[in-house]
Amino acid sequence: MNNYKKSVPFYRKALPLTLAIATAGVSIAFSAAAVAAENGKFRIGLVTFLSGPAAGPFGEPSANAAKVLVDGLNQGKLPAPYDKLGINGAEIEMVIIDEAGGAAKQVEEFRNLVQRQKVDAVVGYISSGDCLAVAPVAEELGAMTVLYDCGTSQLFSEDKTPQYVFRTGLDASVDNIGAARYLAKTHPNAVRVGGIQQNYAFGQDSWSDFTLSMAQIMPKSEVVESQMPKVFQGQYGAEISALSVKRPDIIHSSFWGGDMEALVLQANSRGLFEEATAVLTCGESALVRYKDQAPNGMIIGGRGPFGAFAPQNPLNSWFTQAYQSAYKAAPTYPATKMAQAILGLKFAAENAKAEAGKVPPALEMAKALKGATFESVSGTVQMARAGGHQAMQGIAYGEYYFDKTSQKGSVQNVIAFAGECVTPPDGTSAHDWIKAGFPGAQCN
Amino acid sequence: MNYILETRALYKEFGAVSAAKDVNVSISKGEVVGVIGSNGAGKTTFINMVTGYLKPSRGEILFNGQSIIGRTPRAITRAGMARSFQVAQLFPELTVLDNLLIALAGAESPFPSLLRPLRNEGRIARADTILGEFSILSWRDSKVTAVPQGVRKLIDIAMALIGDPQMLLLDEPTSGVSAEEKTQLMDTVMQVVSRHQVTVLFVEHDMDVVRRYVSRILAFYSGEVLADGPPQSVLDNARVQELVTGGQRAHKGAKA
Amino acid sequence: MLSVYAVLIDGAIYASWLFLVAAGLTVIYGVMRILNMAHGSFYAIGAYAAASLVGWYFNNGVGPVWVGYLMMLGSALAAGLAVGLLIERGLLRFMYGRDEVLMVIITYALLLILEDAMKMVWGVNPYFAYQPYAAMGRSVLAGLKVSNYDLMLVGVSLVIGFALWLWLERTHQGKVLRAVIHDREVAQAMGVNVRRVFTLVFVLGTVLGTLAGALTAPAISVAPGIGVEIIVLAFAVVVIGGMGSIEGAALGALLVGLSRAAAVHYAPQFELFVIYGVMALVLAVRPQGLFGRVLARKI
Amino acid sequence: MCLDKTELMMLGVGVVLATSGLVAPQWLVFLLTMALAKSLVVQGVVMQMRAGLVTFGQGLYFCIGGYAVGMSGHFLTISDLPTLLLIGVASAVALAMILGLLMTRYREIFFAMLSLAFSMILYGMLVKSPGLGSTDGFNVIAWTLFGWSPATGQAPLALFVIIIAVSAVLAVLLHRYGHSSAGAMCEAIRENEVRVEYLGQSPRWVLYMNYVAAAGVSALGGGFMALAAGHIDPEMAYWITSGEFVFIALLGGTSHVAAPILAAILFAVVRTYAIELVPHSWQMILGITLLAIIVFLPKGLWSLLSGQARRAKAVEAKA
Repeated sequence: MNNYKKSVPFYRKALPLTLAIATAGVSIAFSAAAVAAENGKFRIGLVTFLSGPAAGPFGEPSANAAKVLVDGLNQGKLPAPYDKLGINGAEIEMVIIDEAGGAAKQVEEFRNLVQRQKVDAVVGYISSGDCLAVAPVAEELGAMTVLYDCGTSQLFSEDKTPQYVFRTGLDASVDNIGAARYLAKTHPNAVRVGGIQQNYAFGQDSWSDFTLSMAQIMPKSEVVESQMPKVFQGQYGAEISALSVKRPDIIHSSFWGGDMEALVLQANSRGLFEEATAVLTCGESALVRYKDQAPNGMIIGGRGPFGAFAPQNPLNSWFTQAYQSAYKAAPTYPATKMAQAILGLKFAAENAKAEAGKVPPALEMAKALKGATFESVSGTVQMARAGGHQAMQGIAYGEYYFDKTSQKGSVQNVIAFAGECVTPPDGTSAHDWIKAGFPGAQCN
Repeated sequence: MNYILETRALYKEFGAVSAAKDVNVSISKGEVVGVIGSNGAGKTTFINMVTGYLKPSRGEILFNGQSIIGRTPRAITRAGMARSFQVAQLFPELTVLDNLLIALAGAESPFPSLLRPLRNEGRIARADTILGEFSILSWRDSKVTAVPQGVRKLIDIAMALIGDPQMLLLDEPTSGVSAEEKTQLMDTVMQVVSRHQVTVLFVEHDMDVVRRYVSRILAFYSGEVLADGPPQSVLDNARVQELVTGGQRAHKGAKA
Repeated sequence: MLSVYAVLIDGAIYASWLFLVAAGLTVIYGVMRILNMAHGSFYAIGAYAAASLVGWYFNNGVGPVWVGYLMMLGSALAAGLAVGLLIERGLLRFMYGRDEVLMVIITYALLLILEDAMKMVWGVNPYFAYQPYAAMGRSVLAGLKVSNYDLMLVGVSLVIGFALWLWLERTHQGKVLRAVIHDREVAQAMGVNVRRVFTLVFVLGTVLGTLAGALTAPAISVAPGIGVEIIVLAFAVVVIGGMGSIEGAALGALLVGLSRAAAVHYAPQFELFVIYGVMALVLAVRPQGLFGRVLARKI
Repeated sequence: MCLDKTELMMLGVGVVLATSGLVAPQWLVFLLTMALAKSLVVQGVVMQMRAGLVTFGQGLYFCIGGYAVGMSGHFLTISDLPTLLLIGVASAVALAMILGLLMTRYREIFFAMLSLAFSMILYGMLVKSPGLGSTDGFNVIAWTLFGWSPATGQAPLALFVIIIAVSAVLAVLLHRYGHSSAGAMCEAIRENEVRVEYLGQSPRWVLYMNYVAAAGVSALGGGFMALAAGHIDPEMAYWITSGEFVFIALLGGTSHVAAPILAAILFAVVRTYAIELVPHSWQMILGITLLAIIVFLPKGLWSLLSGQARRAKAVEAKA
């Protein structure tokens, strides 16, 4: 019996080592935690895509915008009312994290930011899944959190009584209600409607919001085709044929990034966008890149009064100029939205009851931002929805126009719709509001 | 009739080639039968059919009077027919002891236990005994990969024997073993199997080896049983000398 | 009726693209028994190389368009040769003879590395080199407007497929290759220089990968992650057709291409997993794939 | 049941970890919880690796476990942790019993690819289900334990203790399974299936049982992941996720039940810091690590430990 133990290896000896390594790991982590202590600076955790397909069109402009703005703030370069140094006089320090890797990992990283990095606020999140996952954690940890881009309508119906979570970007339903309203004004006779969306939550929601709105706003219109290719598929030959055989007048798409550019290129060169007018709710983010590959008259949006749709005001002209000089390109809508989020945070901190140079407690910041109205690069922002946690702003659409001589693309026939016109009131979901025929909407 | 193994009009074709033509063999309990025949004569095919690895094209196989056509190798093994292989079929990354313990556990129950350990005194003692019988106990705790060919052949046979089969089929027990080792190896094997009182059928090229141990010889040629009977009569059979033993010399020449 | 033609045309186009993507994978597996997860990265590298070069060419001054096409092929070839040689000589040859599944994992590691390497070289911003695609214009088939570039892809993949088949079936080198496929040891014994064959085949496979990427680049916007997206697709095609068989890859591509096109037109809701559905189905009926060989074990 | 020394050790490590949770910073507690949840899935991968099968689709059962927990919380408003986890395991086992009939016919690369196909089919279905939030997935409701619901901020620590307890018990069971006849038979099948058949055993039956068991274990990990992260999405079934599990399995090696746990923790720590220090090239670091492991430590990190242990033994012998 005993002697066979010889052939049983090591286990007995190995386990103390496991113990050793485990404890070692714990202690390492401890020391690391100790390093990231409070240092009097206003630490912002910035989360956006640094890798993956969303990094180019969204993540990078956002991160760049944040850098431009934070530098500007730390040097007190911004025009009033944001001319105070840093945030509330405290220098700003950013911790940038990659949003890639899925919601579960983002929850982990969020906890790391708050509990290990000891950031005073978190700004970020493009993916709706990440927003949904992070919100409850933010509430649990009492961490001031400003979501800048994700568009899911679920956010505040999941997080019913938000306290620390704010969203300065608009609900995706606004894009599509706005799109329908723009069509009613510009293409009142369009009937046959087709759509192509990336097959994931954002695409599916956008499509249902849009079709519902069309049924209300342009009752004569009918949906003739809906395509939902895999996200990041890149090749849309079959989808384009499927659409074109149905001969639609309007083609709605919530595509973004590389997929959108590929779609425009392929559909345009196959003549689809000559027969049908394309409506791209995220179209603005590639304004400078379409060149002559997009047809004039293609309808594009910027998910709010952002990017090319941002109004002229001192803040925006400073931002545009600063961004231009830093990155040799005009800021696209993700950049503007990021700037807006940081300005919102600064507004919150400086209107919270706290002595200058100090970082106010999260609860105070939250109270200050709740229901507030602050100036932004996109004009005036009212935190007027979701009990004062969701920004309400107008949305604008326009038509793409390419100038052969200057080789520059621009937006024309811009029509803006007021926030009250496209945003559901509190207490009703976007779907119900649309189905009910937009009760209480005030349109210009 | 108390034949332990009986085949009736057994045929096996691989496309055009026929590896078994009307093979009728009856073996009674306790016999020690040697099978001779040059390569491709159908010896291994015969064993593979009898143990269910190959399905015969036509014909009947009875084990203890029951048909085993279409049964899986495991079912036939469970019924009491074990075999060894031309190239030892072992678990190379495991120790010799574990190889035998697994063989034993496998023989004990078709549904191995999920939580009760493989190693228990009973099994280990049993494995040690059989390793002792084959006098390879010294290799017990070394990995199979570290064990020489001759020993592997013995382990292979030991694994077949440890389940106490009624009948044992040895497919060229001495292949891949140097000429000088052969006799010694066969002596060990035959001593053990006779001690276990198991009916044995073994395939062998070397006539001297065969002559030493068997009470009966089957001579295969291109799928047919050329001759069947006591060693001397078969080996003196003219056609056997012409086609098998003669062929063997040529075959050996080719090999060398 | 129109949509039936559409299904056939779209199916053919998509299938030929799939074949381009899968050819390199199946050649490498067929000879080397390596299911190369990094193949997607090769595709991406080819796409980036072509997109950046072609984009640069068209953005600086207007040269003749055909130069652009030459640049596409040239960049794909160069990138393929460089990457293929580097990886085969620098890494894989030390790994030969290892377990097939382990090789998959090795190439998986390779994929992780290459993905970031590409990010370092080309950044995260999409490359958009549409000129070769747009310049070809379009034609009308059965009332359906089709891009000539896509039609050209069909031609190219037919040529490549036929060339590969000829090479494998009709040339001496092909015979040598098939010898290696059937039995490495025997081939070695016959005096075939297996290492050289491996290098040759791996580089060939890599070039096929980069070529597929380069040919796709003008139609899409080349962004991080495009490689990862196509691996599983290519795997599915190769597995359906029977791993290592050119005819198989072709048939698999056609099967997937047509079923996907049909799904897009008639049942868009199934489009997303029609490919895996076909794969699971084929494997359930023919575990070794349509053209795969089963090797019975001799005991 | 009497525990052998290894098992006592593992339980000991569990107790130490659990108590250290009381003093460790919360982020670390959470990180370890997630790592342990993953390690459970990896246990499932390792179980099959021991039988010579590498699955690129264990995310299937990871995801099933997670969604079963999330959905029964969401639609059946069950919040009791053990019930939720049991539902998760049960649904995974049920599915595995069906798929297993097919999967056990395949080996090597084909097994890998088919497992991948099945998990990608689930991924596709989930993405196609707006009711389940499509790619966004949905949040998992807060759990309770036999009617007790942890105070805000307490849940992570409580869950940490629970998952340690579960992993420890499971480790003991898997340790026994590994040394049992069935466990040995799995290795035998990896080594030489024909011989196993000729031992009167049915390789398919052994593999089937092993496959189903592995599915259950992995689903448990998925359930814990859902409860810990509070959110689930189809990403769980994506092939990259499954690849990560294979990665961790190789990192640790298959020679000991504690190896996957160790590897998962190491992986989590390394990745967290890699993302922080080199946010743009942490994949590359993972890739290089993986290659290094395959080339220098083919039996995984654990072989380091065992190596040391043997040396320790040698020294002992001399003394």
